[in-house]
Amino acid sequence: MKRIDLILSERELNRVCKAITKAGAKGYSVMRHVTGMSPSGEISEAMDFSGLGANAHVIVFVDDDLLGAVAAAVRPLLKRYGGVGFVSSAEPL
Amino acid sequence: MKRIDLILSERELNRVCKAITKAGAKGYSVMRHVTGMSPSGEISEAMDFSGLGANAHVIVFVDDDLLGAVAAAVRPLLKRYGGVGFVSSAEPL
Amino acid sequence: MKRIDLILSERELNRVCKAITKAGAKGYSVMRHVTGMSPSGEISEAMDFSGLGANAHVIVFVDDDLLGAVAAAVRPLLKRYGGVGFVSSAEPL
Amino acid sequence: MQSSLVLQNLLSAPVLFFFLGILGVLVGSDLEIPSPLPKLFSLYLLLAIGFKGGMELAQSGLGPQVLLTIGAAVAMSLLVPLSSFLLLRLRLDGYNAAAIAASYGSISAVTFITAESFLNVLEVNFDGFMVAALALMESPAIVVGVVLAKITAPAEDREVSGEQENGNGGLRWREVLQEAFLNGSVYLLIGSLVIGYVVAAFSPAGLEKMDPFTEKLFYGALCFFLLDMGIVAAQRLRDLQKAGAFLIGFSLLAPPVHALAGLLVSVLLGLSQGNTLLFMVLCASASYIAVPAAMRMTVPQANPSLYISTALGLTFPFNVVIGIPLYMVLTRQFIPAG
Amino acid sequence: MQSSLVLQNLLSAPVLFFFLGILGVLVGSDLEIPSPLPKLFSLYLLLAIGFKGGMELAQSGLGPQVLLTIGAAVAMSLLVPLSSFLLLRLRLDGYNAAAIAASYGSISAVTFITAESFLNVLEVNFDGFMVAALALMESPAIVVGVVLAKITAPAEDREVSGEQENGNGGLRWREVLQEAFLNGSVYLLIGSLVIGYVVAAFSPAGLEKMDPFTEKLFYGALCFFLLDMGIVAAQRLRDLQKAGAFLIGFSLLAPPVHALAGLLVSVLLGLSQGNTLLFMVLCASASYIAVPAAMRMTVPQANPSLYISTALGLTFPFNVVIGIPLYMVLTRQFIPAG
Amino acid sequence: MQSSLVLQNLLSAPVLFFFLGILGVLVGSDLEIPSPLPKLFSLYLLLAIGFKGGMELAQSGLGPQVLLTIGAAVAMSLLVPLSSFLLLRLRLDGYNAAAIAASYGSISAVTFITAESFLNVLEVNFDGFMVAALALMESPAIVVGVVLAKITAPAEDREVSGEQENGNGGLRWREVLQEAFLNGSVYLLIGSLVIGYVVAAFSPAGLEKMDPFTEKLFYGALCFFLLDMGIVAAQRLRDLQKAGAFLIGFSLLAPPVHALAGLLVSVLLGLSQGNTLLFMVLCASASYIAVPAAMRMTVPQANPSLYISTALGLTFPFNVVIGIPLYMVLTRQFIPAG
Ligand SMILES: Nc1ncnc2c1ncn2[C@@H]1O[C@H](COP(=O)(O)O)[C@@H](O)[C@H]1O
Ligand SMILES: Nc1ncnc2c1ncn2[C@@H]1O[C@H](COP(=O)(O)O)[C@@H](O)[C@H]1O
Ligand SMILES: Nc1ncnc2c1ncn2[C@@H]1O[C@H](COP(=O)(O)O)[C@@H](O)[C@H]1O
Ligand code: NA
Ligand code: NA
Ligand code: NA
Repeated sequence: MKRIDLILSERELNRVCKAITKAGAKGYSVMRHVTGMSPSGEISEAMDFSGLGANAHVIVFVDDDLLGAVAAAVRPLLKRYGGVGFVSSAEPL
Repeated sequence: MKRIDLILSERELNRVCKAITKAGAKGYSVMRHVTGMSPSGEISEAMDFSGLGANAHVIVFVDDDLLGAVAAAVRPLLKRYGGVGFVSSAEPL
Repeated sequence: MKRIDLILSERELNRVCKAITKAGAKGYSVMRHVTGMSPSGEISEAMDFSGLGANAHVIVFVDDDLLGAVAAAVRPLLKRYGGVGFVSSAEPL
Repeated sequence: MQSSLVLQNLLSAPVLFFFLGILGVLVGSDLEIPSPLPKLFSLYLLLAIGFKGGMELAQSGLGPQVLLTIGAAVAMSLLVPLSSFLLLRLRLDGYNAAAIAASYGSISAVTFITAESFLNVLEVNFDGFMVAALALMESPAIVVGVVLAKITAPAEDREVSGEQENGNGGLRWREVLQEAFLNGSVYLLIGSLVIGYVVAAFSPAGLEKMDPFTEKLFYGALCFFLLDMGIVAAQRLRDLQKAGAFLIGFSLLAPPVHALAGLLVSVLLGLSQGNTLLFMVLCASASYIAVPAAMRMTVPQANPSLYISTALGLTFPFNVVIGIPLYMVLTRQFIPAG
Repeated sequence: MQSSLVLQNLLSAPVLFFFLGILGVLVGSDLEIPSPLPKLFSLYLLLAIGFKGGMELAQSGLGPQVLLTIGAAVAMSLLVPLSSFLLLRLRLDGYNAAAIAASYGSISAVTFITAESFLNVLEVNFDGFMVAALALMESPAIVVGVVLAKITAPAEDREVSGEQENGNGGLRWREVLQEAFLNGSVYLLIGSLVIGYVVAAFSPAGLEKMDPFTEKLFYGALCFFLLDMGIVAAQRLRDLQKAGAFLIGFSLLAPPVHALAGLLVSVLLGLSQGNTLLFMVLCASASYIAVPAAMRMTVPQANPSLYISTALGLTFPFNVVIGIPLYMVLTRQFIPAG
Repeated sequence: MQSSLVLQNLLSAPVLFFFLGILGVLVGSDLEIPSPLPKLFSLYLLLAIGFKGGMELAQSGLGPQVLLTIGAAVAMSLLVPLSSFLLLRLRLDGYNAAAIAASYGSISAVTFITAESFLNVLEVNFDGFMVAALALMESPAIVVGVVLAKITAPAEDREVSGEQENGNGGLRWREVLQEAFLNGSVYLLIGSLVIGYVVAAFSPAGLEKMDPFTEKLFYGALCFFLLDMGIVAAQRLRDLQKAGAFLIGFSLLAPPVHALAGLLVSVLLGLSQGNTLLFMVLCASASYIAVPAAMRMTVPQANPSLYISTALGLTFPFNVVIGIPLYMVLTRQFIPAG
């Protein structure tokens, strides 16, 4: 199995979650209020009251053969709005 | 070493943490307010006021030989109450 | 690529983030309000109002050749203030 | 007169904010009250209502009518889940029937509070001991629900669930009682009730100092919380397709039927108009806080989206919007004005 | 007299707490108001200001001056971004110019609230319908901003952004309007305004019960929120080095210029002193909540740190600290006292 | 008379809610006030107490008795940690002794607030400048603690800690002073004090508008916060087994001993009954907010569970429940009524 870690702005969370589901993943988990740093700057919770918010961390565990579909669905969103994605190996407990 | 990721309802968190400790793990970390989706439906923070709450994400780093014990302790709880668990490889920094 | 997971007290978060940046990592993500257990005791959110706070979980994805630098920068801080760090393999999505 | 009461309720600030929340979800606004802010308001409302109830209980004392009313309330919280269970069992398995029955046997504090505000605006009096009835009706239905689930469980299930974690069935009971009587909201409500009683009895100087917090702020905070409840209830409405016509019918007919039973009891007890309305609301409302949390732990085989979506998505809005003025119309019909 | 007004503003509790927040960041205090607590205060302020505005609107009615004023306000929220865009385009690309122009065409509710508090302390009257103007000025600038960004987009970009997600340009518009008119703060403000109106018109007994929450608590809650705004604004100041001298100049000169335009309109409309000050503040202030959120979704090519840091780091403090009393001085010069 | 004061305190709303929190943990209720809600209440209490103190300070002025009292308070916050350190060093290493000593030299704002509420209920007057004493006693003990830790550190440790992060010892001092004087709670308290002073002196119209927020709401908010403090303190009690009999004894005997020292100073200064009680409480209480946060940064070798569990799990409940009325009994013995 694969574990996909996506980190992106909370604002785009809905889109990304929909894309993941549409690509066929059976589940995912979301942590909000994630802050962070990247070449494009620092993201803090300071603007949370504005709804501009911080980042979210999405974890998706998928079978190997689904990785391609999820990647294809998510990549253009990350490219358009920013955010990063990484894949590692994992096994069910 | 192994990294175990558990995602389950906040309500069962205490039981799971106790089981992990009893199985001999020396530490774990918990993130609450995790939302997510699975074949059994979507979990949002909307019910937070009821204490029914959202999910929690538990991370346990254990030596390879402890994996079996932790898995044996946690699996029945995930089966009874729901939740998922995955294992990957990791090394101390 | 490598994925580095650091779990440490929120109080030292700034230092650790600075160290990570100085070591050359291009980005990282932070989840706060993490609770946990380790041989040195249990960390709950109960003291949050004091600013002593709970733990934070820092995730850094770096190229293999940067791992050494980040590890060297972070290790003394973990040693001085407490906290744990683990490394696993990952690939960009 | 009837329609004017319904209208008056519909045009009150709390109900309007409730609609604002529902509408927000329907039109796709991204308005949300992020966690844990809703918890702040629910803790506040429980603390305030408990404190005020205890305070008034100290003033009215524990006379025979008070004890009779409270006893009748507890009896209703045992009878309602039993009769509901028999009905629900026609279409649902034992676990789900038991869990839903438990919800309807227990109460919704926010519905009760909204009814109190409604009475306040109408300037109809009611007594502090009704809060004691509220507090004591939360838990018994949970115990009934667990017992029903146990009794109807298939034999092999009973074995397993007895074994699995405790090695014996005894420990399991501790957990049920713990969930029933010590869950956060029951505990805070009863605790605040006792504190209100004690403060009123022994250091009345403190009452006045609490007043701005527990009394003055109350109506506005209720509005704020109902805004959130509207958002949450509307989100729950989506789950209802899973529930099916039978459950939808149940969640809309059970409230007025249980309210009528409550009216009957109130007439027998000779309650005042205000207390009768509150008694009816207690019978008619269903729990979406304490009971779901307890059922999830003790009857995990039941599907939470069934008991939450009916109690929160239909029964709660029904009571708040139509039920309360409707029950008031009936109350005025059968109970002479104080 | 002029300097005394400025001083009086500087020494008022809200502005002092704003400074306390700024100073905390400058001296390196770790004081912070953790998320989502600031959201609680911002939701509260919107609910309270909307409710009070609606209530007063019900009392004053919707006469010709009310409608004219509201119409003029909406017109300003279309003109200000257009003129700002032309100016900003001299140095910035189309995306950033459009996003910044949208911020300055829209409004800052907190600046407006601070101006209201200032008037209250001076005991100068103003009307509830100004809140309606506030509510209706939030959104139009967003639409203007998106249109400007589309028009000036390089041809190839237009293709791509049209294609990418929706397959056509039509759906995109739904998103823009959704962001403009249904984002949480606009929705809550307008909703509370309507509720305040309805309650005042149909169940006035509820007004008094809301008063402790929406009126009495207001000033203190504003102080608390401005403390946080000070912290956030100071943190934003750091981003300003990226903005450059041109943008810094713009963010400090735009407010008084737009305020003067507002003064001109107020004179023509024959507004009272209090309403004139509020009108000037609406024109002078820039949005750092609704607009940035909408721009991030609809014009992702613009750099958020540019439009947020100018509106929040410079324009907001300028208006709160110097602008409001300055505009009052001008108001007194040109508008006869009521 | 003695026992009646103790009873009166035990039966007051704030102390009863504190017990409710403790009891909740003991009986295993899952009642919790999720983070960051407790922070909202602690920020609110600091802001309100600071503002009110500053306001009253402006009214009373900065006469010789005010300055003498504040000077004596600061002196106590230097002496208490020194004497405590000498005692604690008998059984503990230098780091832990220094950190615990710093806690007891500093103060607990909530204990102080509870004492103020107690005086209010008794209708005994006290002065606003005592809040200034409170504010100025928070920090010095931190500096003393760090100096003591440095002095008693083994030679090799001193080297390392000097080197490790800064390359020299100078920067380290900046950090200590930063933590001592600019940590969030000290900063907010002093800032609000200054603001209260300035507003009272220059724009008194603002005082009345702040009153519902800072004054009326205060008692209820304190009750809510003490509910949470009860939960937290009870959870800390579990850590006490690690502390051992010596530390447990210290945490229960230090408060009355330090209070007696405070009484002596009060008699010498000729303070009123109300001020004396507050002075005693300042000396007797121990910090579980500012100091632990600072020690964690500057003396990381000390074990936080030792200084937090004693200050919060034992000393705080002791003072709130028994200490305050006990000190009042002593005050009445030695200080003539105003
Ligand atoms: N190398 C990295 N490791 C961990 N998180 C990252 C990394 N790069 C970016 N992020 C996270 O992804 C967010 C969005 O990244 P970006 O779109 O590149 O600004 C950042 O705010 C970080 O929270
Ligand atoms: N494939 C998955 N990847 C990531 N998280 C998952 C996955 N499946 C389930 N989860 C999480 O685990 C929670 C409980 O799962 P379940 O018990 O299957 O409903 C869900 O609400 C998700 O947050
Ligand atoms: N084996 C582990 N697996 C996951 N998290 C851990 C582990 N050990 C420690 N932690 C986390 O790291 C924090 C600090 O660890 P320590 O400095 O050892 O007290 C703990 O409070 C836990 O949240
Ligand atoms: Na019921
Ligand atoms: Na504007
Ligand atoms: Na002290």
